[in-house]
Amino acid sequence: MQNKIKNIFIEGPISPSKIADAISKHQQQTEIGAHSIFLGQVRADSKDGEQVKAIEYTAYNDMALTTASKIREELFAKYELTCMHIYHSLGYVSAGEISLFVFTSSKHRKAAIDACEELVERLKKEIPIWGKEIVSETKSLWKENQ
Amino acid sequence: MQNKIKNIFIEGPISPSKIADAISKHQQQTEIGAHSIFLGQVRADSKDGEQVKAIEYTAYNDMALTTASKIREELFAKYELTCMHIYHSLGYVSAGEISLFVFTSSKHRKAAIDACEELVERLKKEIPIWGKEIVSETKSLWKENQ
Amino acid sequence: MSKIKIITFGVITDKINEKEFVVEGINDTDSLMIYLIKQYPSLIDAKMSIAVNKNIIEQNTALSENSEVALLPPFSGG
Amino acid sequence: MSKIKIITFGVITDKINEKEFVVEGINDTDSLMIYLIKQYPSLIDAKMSIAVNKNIIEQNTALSENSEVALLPPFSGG
Repeated sequence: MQNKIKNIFIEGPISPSKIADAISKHQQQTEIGAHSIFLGQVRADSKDGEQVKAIEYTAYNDMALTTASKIREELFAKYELTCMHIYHSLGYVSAGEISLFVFTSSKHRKAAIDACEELVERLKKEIPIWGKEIVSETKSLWKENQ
Repeated sequence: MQNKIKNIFIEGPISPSKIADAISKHQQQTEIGAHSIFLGQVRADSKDGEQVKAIEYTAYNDMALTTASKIREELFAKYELTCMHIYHSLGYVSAGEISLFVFTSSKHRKAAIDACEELVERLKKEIPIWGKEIVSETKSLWKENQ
Repeated sequence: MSKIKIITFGVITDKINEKEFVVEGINDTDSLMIYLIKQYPSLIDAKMSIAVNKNIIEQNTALSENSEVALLPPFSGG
Repeated sequence: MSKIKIITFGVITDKINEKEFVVEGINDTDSLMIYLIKQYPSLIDAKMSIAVNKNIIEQNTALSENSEVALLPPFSGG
């Protein structure tokens, strides 16, 4: 199951109710003791006095999915995980909305926490996704991760 | 605001919809770029062939709240956080249900992730809460954190 | 004589079968522990920490009228 | 002559104004980059990595019929 290529993309923002659903689905798995979740939220950063209204995400889909799948496999091999889920928005996500949702579960807390952190770092570095910060109808800027 | 003693206790399990609500409430705060969440879920561990059905939590409430408040203050001083929320169940929480919900938010991911991890470690060590694992009507065991 | 309020939690409550009680004529935490172990011998091998007025103490601490002493077994929240 | 499919993303698409196109008669990625910079001089100072058939390459790589070369500006997901 870890080896199957899974879709990670969601059109538009990730809703809090989707996050609640993902948590609910794990309540049957009573060997899980810890969940670690990371959420990326679009910031209304200031750009020369104007505020970012939204980020528009695009991706190199095929490469993104194979890379995400490879990262999944490597983290399942490295940590004692029960589950791992990755969701990223494509398209328009307004400031304040969520564009990244990463979710790891394990028996004891350390595996879930460490895997979640490493997953976020690797996603940002290795997955071909681009965010264009929309400032106004005529002004936008390509974002660069730190 | 950080110095005020806040209640952290919830009677019974923490529902996924409460978590969704907490996330939703932060969507107006457009300076936030990252949320880190930790959830503790009750495990159906095996005890001499029988399974844990639930954990019943009790606390030394006054000391728990003043200790949580002190930890909050220290973490706000140490990390560049926008928000920090702590919820812990009291009473009966069945296997598969959530008994701990910790939520940190920051502009950049590192502060939220590091603070969330440190918060979980400190809560487990420093907050006077006890879990009694309920195995059957006549059998229960006091839990000890690792 | 000063009255000291004792409160207990978790496995300690089970061991001594008292959630809350008052002792009199005891001036510090070391004397209190000697007194309690005489009363409740099963406490002798109980892992616990002691809080006086909600602060965990690391050494013998003076007690006065209305001090609240809590007997705290190892925490297991989360 | 072998046909190489080029796809572009993010700021690279904006710079050269092409999302996808085909080039012919090019045998490796170094030759391809020289060709592209001639065609689209603004690429000369563009930060990018190159993927051949969805794998990022670190050095000059041979291209063959139907290779897919992607020009990838710095990632900014999350």
